[in-house]
Amino acid sequence: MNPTGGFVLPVILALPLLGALFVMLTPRGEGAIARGVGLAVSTATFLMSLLVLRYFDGKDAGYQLTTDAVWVSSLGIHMKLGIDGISLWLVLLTTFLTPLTLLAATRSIEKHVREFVAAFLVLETGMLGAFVSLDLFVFYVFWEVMLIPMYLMIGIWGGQRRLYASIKFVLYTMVGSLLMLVAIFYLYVQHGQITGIYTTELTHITASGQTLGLAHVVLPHDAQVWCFAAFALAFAIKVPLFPLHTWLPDAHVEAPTPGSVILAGVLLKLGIYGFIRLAMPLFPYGAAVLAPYIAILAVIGIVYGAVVAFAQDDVKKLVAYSSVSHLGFCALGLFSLTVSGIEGSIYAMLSHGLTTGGLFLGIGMLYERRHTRRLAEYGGIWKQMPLFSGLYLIIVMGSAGLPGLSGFVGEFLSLFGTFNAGDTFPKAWPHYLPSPRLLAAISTTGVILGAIYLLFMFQKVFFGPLDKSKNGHLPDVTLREKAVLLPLVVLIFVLGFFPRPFLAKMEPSVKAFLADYHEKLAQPDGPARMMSADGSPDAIKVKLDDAAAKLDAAAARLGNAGGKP
Amino acid sequence: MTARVLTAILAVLFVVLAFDAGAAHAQGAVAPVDAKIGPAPDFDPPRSATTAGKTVSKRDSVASPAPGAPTNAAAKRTKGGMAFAFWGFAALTVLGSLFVITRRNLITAVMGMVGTFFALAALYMLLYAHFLAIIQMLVYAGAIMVLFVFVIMILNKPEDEPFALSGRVGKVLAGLAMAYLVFRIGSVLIDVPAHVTMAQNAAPARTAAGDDWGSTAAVGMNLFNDYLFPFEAVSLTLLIAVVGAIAIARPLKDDEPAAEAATPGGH
Amino acid sequence: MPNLSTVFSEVGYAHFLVLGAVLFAIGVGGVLLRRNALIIMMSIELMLNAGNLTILTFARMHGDLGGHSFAMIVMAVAAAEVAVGLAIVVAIFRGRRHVDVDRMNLLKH
Amino acid sequence: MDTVKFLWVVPFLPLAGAFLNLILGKRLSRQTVHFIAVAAVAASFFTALYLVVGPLREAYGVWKHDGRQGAFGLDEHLWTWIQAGDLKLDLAFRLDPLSSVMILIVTFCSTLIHIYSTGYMEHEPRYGAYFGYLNLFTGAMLILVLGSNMPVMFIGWEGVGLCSFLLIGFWFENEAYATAGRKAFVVNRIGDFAFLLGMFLLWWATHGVDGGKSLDFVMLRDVATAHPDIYEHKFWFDERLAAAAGILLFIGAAGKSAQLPLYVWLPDAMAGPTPVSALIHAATMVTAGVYMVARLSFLFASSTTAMAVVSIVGALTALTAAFMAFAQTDLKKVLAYSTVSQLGFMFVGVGTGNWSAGVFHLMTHAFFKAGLFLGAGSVMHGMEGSGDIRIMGGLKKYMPITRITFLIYCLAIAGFPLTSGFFSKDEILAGAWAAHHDGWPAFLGKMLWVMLTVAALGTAFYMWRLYFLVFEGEYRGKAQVAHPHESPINMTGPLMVLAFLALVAGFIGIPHVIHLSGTLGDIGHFLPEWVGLSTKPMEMHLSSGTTYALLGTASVVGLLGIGLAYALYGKGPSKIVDRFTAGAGKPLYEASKNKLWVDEGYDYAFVRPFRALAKGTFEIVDRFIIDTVLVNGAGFVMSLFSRVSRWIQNGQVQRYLVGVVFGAALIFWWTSRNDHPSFSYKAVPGGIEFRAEPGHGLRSGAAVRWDFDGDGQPDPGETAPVVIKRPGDVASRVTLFVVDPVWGETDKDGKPKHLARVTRRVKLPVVEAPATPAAATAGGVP
Repeated sequence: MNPTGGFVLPVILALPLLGALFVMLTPRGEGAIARGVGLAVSTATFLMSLLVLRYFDGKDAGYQLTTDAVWVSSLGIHMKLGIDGISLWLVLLTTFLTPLTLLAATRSIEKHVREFVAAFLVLETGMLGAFVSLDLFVFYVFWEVMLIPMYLMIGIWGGQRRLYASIKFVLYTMVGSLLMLVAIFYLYVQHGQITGIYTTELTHITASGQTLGLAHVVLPHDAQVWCFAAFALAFAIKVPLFPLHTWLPDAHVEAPTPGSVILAGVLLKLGIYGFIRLAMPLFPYGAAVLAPYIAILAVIGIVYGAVVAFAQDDVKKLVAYSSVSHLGFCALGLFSLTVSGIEGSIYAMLSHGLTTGGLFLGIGMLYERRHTRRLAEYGGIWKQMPLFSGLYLIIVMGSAGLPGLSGFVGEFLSLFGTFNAGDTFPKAWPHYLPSPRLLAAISTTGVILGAIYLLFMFQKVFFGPLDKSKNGHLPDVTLREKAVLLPLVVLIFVLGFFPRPFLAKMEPSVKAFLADYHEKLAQPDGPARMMSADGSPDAIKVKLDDAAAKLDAAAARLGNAGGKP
Repeated sequence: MTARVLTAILAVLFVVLAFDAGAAHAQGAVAPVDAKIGPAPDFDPPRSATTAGKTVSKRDSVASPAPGAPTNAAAKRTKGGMAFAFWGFAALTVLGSLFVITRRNLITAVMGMVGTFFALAALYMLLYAHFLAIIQMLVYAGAIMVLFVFVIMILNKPEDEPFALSGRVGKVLAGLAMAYLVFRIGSVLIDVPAHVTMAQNAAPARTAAGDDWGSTAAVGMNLFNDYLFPFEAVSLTLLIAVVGAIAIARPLKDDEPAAEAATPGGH
Repeated sequence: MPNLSTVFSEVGYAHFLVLGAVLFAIGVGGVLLRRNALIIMMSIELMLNAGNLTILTFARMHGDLGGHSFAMIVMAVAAAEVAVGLAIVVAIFRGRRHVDVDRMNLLKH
Repeated sequence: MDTVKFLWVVPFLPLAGAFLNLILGKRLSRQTVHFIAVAAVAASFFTALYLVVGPLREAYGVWKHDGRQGAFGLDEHLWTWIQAGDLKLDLAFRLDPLSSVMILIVTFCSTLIHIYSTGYMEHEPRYGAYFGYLNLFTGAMLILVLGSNMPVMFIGWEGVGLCSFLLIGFWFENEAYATAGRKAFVVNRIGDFAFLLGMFLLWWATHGVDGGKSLDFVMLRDVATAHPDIYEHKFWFDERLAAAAGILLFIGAAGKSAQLPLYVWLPDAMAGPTPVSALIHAATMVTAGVYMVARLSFLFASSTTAMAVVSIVGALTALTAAFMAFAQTDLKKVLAYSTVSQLGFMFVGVGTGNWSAGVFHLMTHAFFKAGLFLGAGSVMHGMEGSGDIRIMGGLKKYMPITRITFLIYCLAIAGFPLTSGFFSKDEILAGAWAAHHDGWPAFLGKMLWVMLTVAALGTAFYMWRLYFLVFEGEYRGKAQVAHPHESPINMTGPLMVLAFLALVAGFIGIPHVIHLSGTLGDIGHFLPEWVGLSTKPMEMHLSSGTTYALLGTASVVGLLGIGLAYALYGKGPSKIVDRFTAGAGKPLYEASKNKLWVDEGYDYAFVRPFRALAKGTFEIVDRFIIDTVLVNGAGFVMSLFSRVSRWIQNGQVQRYLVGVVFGAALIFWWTSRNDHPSFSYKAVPGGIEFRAEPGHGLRSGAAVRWDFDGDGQPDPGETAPVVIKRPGDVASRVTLFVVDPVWGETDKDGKPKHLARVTRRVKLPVVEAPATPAAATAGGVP
C-alpha cells in the first residue's frame, strides 16, 4: 500500500473528463483547436499514468494507489479506486493508445470534430474507470459510460450501415450488462442481509477493522452458478466469445478508424478483465462449473474466427474476426487457471491492443488514401509505400505471433498454461469434454490459421503487380503517421524481447488471485455467508450463529407440524 | 316528444308523492319546525332519539344497531309511500339514463338527462339532502344541461350512427364485466341491514350547531368550517376552467384577420 | 338474502346504493358504446351523479354532513369539467366538422 | 556449465547489419550497403571461428582433462526472457560441438553468398532491402543454432521462416512469386504448430523434475539420463511419450526441412533470387530440421518408433524427390528436388541414430549444394536470367570456371570416391545398413539402405544429366541468348572456394575402419567424435569387411549413375530418351514431370476445401444462422410484440376504458374468489389449535364465533381467530361462524342475523404424542 500515490488515479480519471468539457467550450468550427486540446489532454493523461509506475510496488499483490471516497452513503457506494498488477498494464495501454488514436484521427474525422474529441475523452475516462474501480456499482457505471461515446462514435462518424451497427452494438452489450446488474443487486442484498452493512465495495473495511465487502461473500453453489452466468454473459459479449461475436465485425466495419482502434485495443479487453477481476473471484464455484464450457467456446472462437477471417474481402472485417480469434486465446489462457496461462492471457491482451490497434490504424491510413477497404482494390502497395509496408509487416507479424514480437509471448504462455492445466482446471471437468491438453492442441492450430489469413491479407494489399491505376501515386507515410506507427512498432519489439518486467509486475497479483480463488472455491456449499477467513469479525459470527439457530428452530417446528416419521 | 313524456311522468310522481305525504300529515304526526318539502316531516324522527353525543357514537360504529329503535307503528305507517316514491324516482332515473345512452337524437338524450337529474334531486330529498337537491336542480338541470343544449345547437348536425363499431369484442367483454360487477356489488349491498330504513334515520335531526340536518345552514357550516380549503381549491379550479374554456372555445387568431381581409377585398 | 317482498316493501340504504351502482354502470356503458363526444360527456355526468348519490347515501347512513360538502365539490368539478370539455368539443368541431371520437386519431399515427 | 563471453556478437552482427540496411538502405550507396552486409557477416564468421578454436577448444581441453561427464559446451546467458509461474525461459546461447559446426557452416556459406550476391544482384533496385533480408536471415539462423533452449531456438526457427518468406517473394510484383513465399511460410507454420505442441509436451513431461523449468536442451537431456521413465512412460496407447514428442517435433522439422509430406514449398521457393536459394534453401535453413533432430538426439534415442518414422520418411523423401528431379527442365528445379532428396538422406542419417553422419552430410551438402546453386546462378547470369536447360548446352567454352566448379560439385553429390559427398553419404548408408534398434523389424535398416542406394543412383544420374545438358554438347540457345558470358570474379570466387571445400571437406569424417593415427587421425575422425560430444551415442556394429563392401557399393553406384547419364546425355539430349518417354515410359515421364501431381492433389484436398469451408462458415453459420436467425430474429420477435401491444393501445379512450372495467372486474373476482369460510386444526403442545380461515376478499379479517360444545350456537367469548382447546372441551363437531364484516351480526329487530357457518367433524389426536402428519394435513383441508 503506497500512500503517496493516491492522487494519481483520480487525476487520470478526471483529466479527460475535464478535457472533454473544455473541448466543448472551444469554438464550433475550429477542428484544429479541438484536436490540439484533445491531444494535449490525452498526452497529459498518459504522462500522469506513467506516474503509476513510479508509485507502483511490484512486490505487492494487493491494490495500490487506492483512494476511497463515499459517493452514495445511504447505499454504501464508494468511489473507490485502486490498481494492481492485473489492471496496471491495461490502464497504461489505454492511456497510451488514446493520444496515438487522436493523432491518427486527424484526417479520418472531418465533421463535428469538437464533439468527436469530447466523446473520445469521455470514452477514455470510462475505460480507465472500469479498469481501476474497486466498487461494483462504480464499475457498472463506468462500464455503461463507455457505451455511450462508442455508440455516438459509430452512429455519427460511421460508414453506410452505421445506424444498424451502432444499435446492434448497444443492444448486444446492454443485454449482458443488465443481467449483470441483476446479479450485482442480488449479491449486494445478500451481503447486506448477512452482515447488516450494505455496501457495493469489493472489500470494505469497517471502522472497527472488520473486513466486509462483496468479494468476501460466499453464495450457495447454485446461486454462484447463476450469478456467474449473468456476469459471464456480459463479459462474453464484450470479449466477444464465439456465438456472441457478430456485433464486432459490424461495429468495426462501420466505426471510424479511431473507434475501431479503441474498440479492438481496449474495449474488448474489458471482457476478459471483468472475468479476472469480478466474475471469477466473486463466484468461484460458478466459474469452476462453467469454465470448461467457456474454454471450449474460446477454442471454437479461435479456430472459427481465423477461418472466417480468411473469407473476408473487407480488410477491417478480416481484422475484426482476427480479434475474435485472438481474444479466444486470452479467454482460454484465463480459464486454464494457471499462473502462466493467466499472465499469458493478460499479456496477449496488451499485445493485441498494440498489434490490432496498429492494424486498424494502418488500414485507416490506407483508407484515407484510397477510400476503400476491399482487398480486391489493392495490390502492389509496397512499391508505392515501402516504409509503411515495412512497418505494417512488423505489425502483421506481431499479430501472427512471430516469436520475438509481442504476439508470441501472450499466445505462447496462454497455450502453455492451458496445455499444462490438466490438474488446475476445475476438478469437475466433465469426462465427455475434450481434455485441456486437447483443447490447447486444437487452439494451437490458430498459429497456422493466423498465418494463413494475415499473410493472405498482406499479400493482397502489398504484394502483387501494381495494376490498379488508383494505386499509382500513393504518398508514403507522412511525419504524423510515422509518429503514430513508430511507437507501436517499437513497443511491439520491446514486448517481444523484454516481456519479463511486464510479467514480473503482474505475477504477484495473479498468484494472489489464484490463491484467493482456490481458497474461496474450497468453501463448502451452504447458505450465503461471509468468508470464514481468520480475522472475520465476531459480529458476523454471531449473526451466522443465530441464523443457524433460526434454522434449527424452523426445522423443529416443521418436525412438530409434519411429525417425525 | 319524449321530453314531454318524461316531464309528465315526473309531474305525476311529484303529485303522488305529495298526496302520500299529505295523507301521512293528516294522521297528525308532529310537524317539524322548518318543514320545507312535503314529505320531509313524515320521516322526521322522534326528537328523543337524537342528541349530539349519540350522533358522535353513530359515526364510530356502523354495524351496531341504531339507538332509539323506532316503534314498529311509525315504520309501518310510512312504509308504503316511502317505497313507492323511491321506486318511482329510481325507475325514472334509470329510464332517463338509458335514454341518454340509447337515443340517436341528441336533444332526446339531453332531455332524458334532465329527467334523470330531476329524479336524482328527488332521491336526494329522500336522503334528507335538501340543500343538495336544490343545488342539483340549479347546477345540473339548470346550468350544465343548458350548456349542453347550447353546444348541441351550435353544432346542430344530423345524428351519426350511435354505437362505436370498432372493438366490438372488447365492448362485449366490458359489458359482461360491468354486469358482473353490478351484480356482485348489488348482491353485497342488498345485505345492508334493513333495520336502518328511511323510517328511522341514522342521522340526527339537528346538527351540533342546532341547524336542521342537511339544511343550507348545516351544509354551510360544515363546508366553511371543515372543508374550507377544498372549497377554495375548487373555486380556483372553476376559475381556471372558465379561463380555459374561453381560451379553447374562441376561434383561432388567424381566423379574424382572414375575415377582415376578405371584406375589403370584396369592395 | 332477505325475501323479495321485504326488498320491495322496505326501502333501505341498500336500494340507494344499488341504484347508484346501476346508474354508474349505465354511464360506463354510454362511454363505451357511443362515439359522439357529447353523449360520452353526458355519460360521464351520469357516473358523477351516481357517485354523488352513493356519497349522500353514506352521509345519511353515517350521519356525516361531510358527504354533502363533498358532493357539492363534485358538482363544482363536474361543472368545470363540462365547461372545458364542451369548449374542446366546440374547438374540435370547428376544425373537422364532426365530434366522432373514433375519427379523432391524430396522435395515433 | 562454463560460460563464454561475446557469443552474442555472432548473431548480433548480422542483425545489426540488417537493421542498418533496412532502415537506411535507400539513402546509402550500393558500395556502402554491400560493404556493411558483407562485413557484418564476415565479422560474425571470424568471431565464430575465434570462439570455436579459442575458448571452446580450451574448455574442451579442460573438460577432457577432468574427464567430466554429461554435455559439454559453453553458455552465455543474456537475460531472462519469459518468466511466468514455474516457467523460466532465458534468452541464452550455447556453444557446443554441434552448434559450433553449425555456426561455422552458416557464417561461412553466408559470407561467400553475400559476396556472390554483390555481383548477382548488382542491377537490383532494392539493393539495401535484399542485403538487409540476407543479413536478417543469417542472424536468425545463428539464433536458431545457438539457442540454448527450445523457445529461443523457436525464435530463430520462425525468424528464418519470415526471411525466406520475404526473400522468396522478393520480386513481389510477380503474383506467383509472392504466393510462393506465402506458401513457404504457411507450410512452415504447419510444421511450427507441431513443433509448439512437441515443446508443450516436453515441458508438460519434464517441468518440476529436478527443478526443470526452462526447456533447456541440457536440462531435457539430463532429465532423460536421470529419469528415463519420464520419456519412456506410456503416453499414447502403447507408445512412449518420447515417441509422441519426437514425432511432433519431427513434423516441425519436416516442415522446415522439406520432407514428405510438407516438402511442396521448396520447389516453389526457387522463385527467389538464386543466391537466396543457395543460402536458405540449400545450405542452411532447410538443414535446421536435421540440426534439431540431432540436437534432441537423446529424445529420439529414447523412442525407436520416432527414429523409425524419421528414417522412413527421410528415405521415402529421398526416393520421391530423386524421381521427381528426373524430368525437370528448369535448372533450379532440378537442384531443388535434389536438395529435398539430399535432406532425406540426412534424416535417414539422424533417424538411424547415426547423428554425426547426418550432420556430416549436412556440412558437405551445404558446400556442394550451395556451390551448385551458385553455379546455376552464374549460368543463369550468363544466360540473361533464363534457367531452362533445354536451351543450354556446350556452355563449357563460354564459362569455364563455372563449368569446372560445377563438375566438382556434381562429382561430390554423385558420391564420386574421395569427394566429400562420397564420405558423408557412405556414412549414412553404412549407418542405415547397420541400424538395428530394439523394436525395429530386422529388415528395416537394410530396406532403408536399399532405398537410399537407389536414391543415390538416381541422384548421380539426374545431376550428371543436368551437367551434360548444360555444359556439354552443342549450344542450343542461340535464338534466345546470343552471347552467354562468364560471371565476374566476385561470383566465380565463391564458386572456387566452395568447390575446393566440396572436394576436401570429406576428409574430416572418414570411416573408422580406415585406421589413422596421430594428428592425421585427429583430423580424419574429427567430425564424428566432435559432434558425438553433444549427441547421444547409439551402439552400431559394423565389421570392417561390410564397411569396405558398402564403400565399394556406394562408389560403384555413383559411377554407375554418372555412366548412365553420360550414355544418354553425353552429347546433349538423346533420341533414346525421347523415344522412351514418348513410348513405354510415358506415364513415368509424365509422373516425374508433373511431380506426381502432388501440388494439384494438395490443391484439391486442402486448399480449395479450406476456401470453401471458410466461405461457407462465414455465409451460413455467421451471416445466416447467428446473425440473421438468432440476432435479428430476436429483434423481429420484439417488434411482433410491439405490434400486438400497439393494436391494444390504439389511443382510443374507449378501448382503454374496456381495459379498466375488465381489470376492475378481474380484481374483484380475484379478491373474492374464495369467500367461503373454513377452519383447520392441528395438535400442538398443550391441546388442539383451531385456526379460523374466514376467507379472502371481503370476508378476510371478519369477526368469527366458535361453537365447540356442538349445540349449533356460537359459544360466548370464543371470538379469537386462533383458539387452543384441550381435547376434553371439544365436541365431535365444531362450527365456525363468520360475522358479516360489513353489516354486523344482528338484523333490524336486534336478533342474531343468519351467519355464514361451517361445521366439521373433528378427529381428536392424542395430546401427548405430536400429531401424525395425516391429522395435520387432514386438518388443513376444509
